[in-house]
Amino acid sequence: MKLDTSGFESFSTQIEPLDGIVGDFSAAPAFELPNSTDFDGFQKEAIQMVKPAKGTTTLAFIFKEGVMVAADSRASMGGYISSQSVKKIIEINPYMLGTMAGGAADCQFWHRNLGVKCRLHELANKRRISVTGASKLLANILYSYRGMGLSVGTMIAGWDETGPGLYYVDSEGGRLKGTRFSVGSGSPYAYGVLDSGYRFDMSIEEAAELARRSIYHATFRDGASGGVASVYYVGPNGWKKLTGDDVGELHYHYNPVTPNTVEQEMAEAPGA
Amino acid sequence: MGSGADSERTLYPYVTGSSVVAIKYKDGILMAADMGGSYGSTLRYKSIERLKPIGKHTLLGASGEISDFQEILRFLDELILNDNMWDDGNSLGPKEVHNYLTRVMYNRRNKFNPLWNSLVIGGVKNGQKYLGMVNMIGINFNDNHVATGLGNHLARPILRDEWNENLTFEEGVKLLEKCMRVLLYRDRSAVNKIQIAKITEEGTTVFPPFSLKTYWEFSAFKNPAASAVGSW
Amino acid sequence: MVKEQANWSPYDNNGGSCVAIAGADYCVIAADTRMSTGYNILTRDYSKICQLADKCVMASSGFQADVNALKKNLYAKHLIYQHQHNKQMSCPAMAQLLSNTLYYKRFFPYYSFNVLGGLDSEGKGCVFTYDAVGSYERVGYSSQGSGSTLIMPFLDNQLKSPSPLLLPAQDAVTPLSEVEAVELVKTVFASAAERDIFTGDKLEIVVLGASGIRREYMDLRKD
Amino acid sequence: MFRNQYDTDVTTWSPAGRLFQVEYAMEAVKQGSAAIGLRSKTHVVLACVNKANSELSSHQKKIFKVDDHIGVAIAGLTADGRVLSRFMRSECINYNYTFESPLPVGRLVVQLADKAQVCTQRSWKRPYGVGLLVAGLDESGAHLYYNCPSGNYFEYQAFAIGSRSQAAKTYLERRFGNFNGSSREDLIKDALIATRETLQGEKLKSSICTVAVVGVGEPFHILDQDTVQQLIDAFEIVSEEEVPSAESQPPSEEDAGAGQAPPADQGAGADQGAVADQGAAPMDI
Repeated sequence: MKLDTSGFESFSTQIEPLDGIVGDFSAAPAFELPNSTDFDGFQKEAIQMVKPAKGTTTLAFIFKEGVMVAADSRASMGGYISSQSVKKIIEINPYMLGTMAGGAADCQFWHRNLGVKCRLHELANKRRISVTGASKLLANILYSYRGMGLSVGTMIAGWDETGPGLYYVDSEGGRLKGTRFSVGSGSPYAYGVLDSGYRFDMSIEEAAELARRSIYHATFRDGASGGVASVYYVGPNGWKKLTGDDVGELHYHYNPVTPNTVEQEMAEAPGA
Repeated sequence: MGSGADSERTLYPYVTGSSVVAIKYKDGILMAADMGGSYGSTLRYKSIERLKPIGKHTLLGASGEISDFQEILRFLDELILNDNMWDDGNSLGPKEVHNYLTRVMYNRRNKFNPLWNSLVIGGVKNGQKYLGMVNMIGINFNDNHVATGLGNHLARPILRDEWNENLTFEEGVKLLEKCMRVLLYRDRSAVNKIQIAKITEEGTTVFPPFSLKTYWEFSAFKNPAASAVGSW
Repeated sequence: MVKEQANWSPYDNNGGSCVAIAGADYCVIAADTRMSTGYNILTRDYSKICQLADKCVMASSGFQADVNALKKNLYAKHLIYQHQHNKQMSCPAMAQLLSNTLYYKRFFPYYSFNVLGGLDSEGKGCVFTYDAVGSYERVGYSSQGSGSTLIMPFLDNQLKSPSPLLLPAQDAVTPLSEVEAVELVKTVFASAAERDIFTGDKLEIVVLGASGIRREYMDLRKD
Repeated sequence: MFRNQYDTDVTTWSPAGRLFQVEYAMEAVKQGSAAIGLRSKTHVVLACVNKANSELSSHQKKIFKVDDHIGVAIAGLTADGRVLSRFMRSECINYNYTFESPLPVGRLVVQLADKAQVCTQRSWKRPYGVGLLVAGLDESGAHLYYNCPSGNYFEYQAFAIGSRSQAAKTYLERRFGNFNGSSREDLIKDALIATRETLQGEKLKSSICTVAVVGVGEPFHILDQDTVQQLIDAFEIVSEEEVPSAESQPPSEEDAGAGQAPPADQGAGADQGAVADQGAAPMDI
């Protein structure tokens, strides 16, 4: 145990508790850590209290023409739907997209951060960063915060000098290259549709429809997914948003209400 | 962070003071507090002054951990000394002191090393009456009347009922006495040795301690369980 | 000696509800003025609304000490911005700054729930809504705080506009006039005060329009 | 190369008890274009002459807002002035953060002076080459201070620094008796006339001067160019009659005006200094 003798000094030029009170506003911001004896416990409690927005279905796959990326737009805090209009597909630059699953703030912040890093790479090297490189940058950052409670499950999809690229990156430090991913609470449902309908040599129209249908089925069965199903396509000329449909309306698109055919008219019973 | 760090922090209070009640009145601020210091449920000290003048324009009342309060007084002493040293016609008023204390309290909570107090800050400067409070985690606000601890439950309903802007000094003292009497009856850690302090444009006066007249013969006091069927 | 309180929490919830509605050329930001802790009302007249820039107003509920620190932080940053750029920060810029400020406390969050309302560079009303660690979104209307679960469904019912994510895009401006928006805000707070114990006492409404800023007050239930 | 053997670094004393490097820094102030400040009971006005470095360039900003209640006008190295005003801004923001009230002007000035003083006592440092007129308002009233590279600071009713400031000082000295009761408008008018004095016959135009005001109920702000031009137009005729001698002031007076500023107390070793016009030095170090 250390005795605090600082109070015994007869004169200090600066009144003790004054330092540290004012923030250094002109300095670059830094992450402040709680001075708690139990960081994990505190983190758990804090997360309990602030209930960051989460709950998602996102997917992306590579096919003949490029990469198709799709997501729903719901954010929930516990049981409460905190938004139905979240932009879960983040436009990192005209050739690269990132998807959001997990903590909304974590994804938003680090994707924005990744956007800055990609732009700097572009300025320094006179060429766009590869999808491989970008996903590695993100994975390295997330890995450096491993164990601190970040919650990110993302796909980095884009077109670079090697053609279409797709990586899955998460806050546990994982990074996978692949041709077909789905992330989020609704992913099992999305995978079901996606895996059964996927062919490499689909046309763009077929692929977009598959993506949209997968998201729709996920929102149909997963309570934490919903809102609008957005579908993006990344090709040699960059990304383009193809569709954005309210899943409520999609339901009737896929399950048209047909007037019941009358099987038998009620008729007067023939006289017995 | 091991247990060594824990022993350098206030994790729970040792010697505590109970409620402080304060109101604005016609000429300034009136504050009341008893002089008890509890060690857990033991009334360990009976002459603890919890109302202190700070500089020329401010009066500070504290409930909670007494040692932390004394540390706060040391900070303020230095702050006021420093302010006086400039001798330039500027001085810290109650608003500045309140804000400073809010920063100190909030900063200590940020360091997970709180000062275990609720502080009441009252004062008058340039004809402006000021009354506010701040607690151990930095919650702060101003109001026409404030009370800490159990006072929040027991005294403030009375104040909300009976307080008005133009109370005279006598009426104000009477109102505070009423609050303190209710607290004395219902707060187990309150003692019947009470201080009242006032601050006006002229300055601060902390009046000598006195006792309230009490009446313990209410039938509810004598037989509290009479009407509560099924209780002890 | 017996521990009087085994431990303490650096957080508290002081309650309160905030609402913001964006219109074509105005923005309405409103919040109640009650501040409570548990079942205790600390004060009945505490403003949760603060003007951060000429055309940017924030309403926040949650833990008052954190909200206060957040406000002061933004205010200081805005002062520096003014010194450096010789102009007021725009509302979308402030929105991004608020998001970053919240996120930099990701591991020791500000327990604050904010809505930011104002006018964008074209003079259109804008509302930004946040979670405690900084994820944010531009919307047409929003509600935060203890009564948000009561208020938000009502606003959805009255104001729901086509999602900005729809393709082809559909016009998504709140169809109300300024007067109607203020009336709607009064109604939702009167309703929230009926069923949320942390909302009440008084309603403070700030209206930002092309002509400037205006404040209105309305009494709410005090029980 | 060297003017004498005692000026190779700031910390070396001359036998006459002077620090030449510090005095050179004060020379830099004199070479900057003029800045003027004057105050009444309730208002302080700052004015300065904008001198463009070349015809192709714009002039540099010489008046800075520090906070709503404080502003500065500088003469000398603008770069140093910018750094110091950033320091002052951050002090104000920090004070406001802890106390939610404005930092008293006098206290800021002392902090600023202390910062300058450090540079006069460290061999590896260079004194700031800038003089600052600090205008501000606090509980104890309106204030005008002059901060010198030496770490000295003085409070004034009215003062001028920078090139040809002597002419302005002469004008101000003649009139400062009335300033305390002056209205805001009169104060601005006197500031403009004093500014014109430093121009040596060049016509006063809003394009070559900046005026800023702080006062009771009026946060520190720089007047826009149109407003200044209107004021100049309004005052010009009157001022011609009022101060007929002002225009004809010979430039040689500048050197002769030694000791006119209140604290200007000529050092005994003035002659040893190689600088040309110590006479205009506002103060001893």
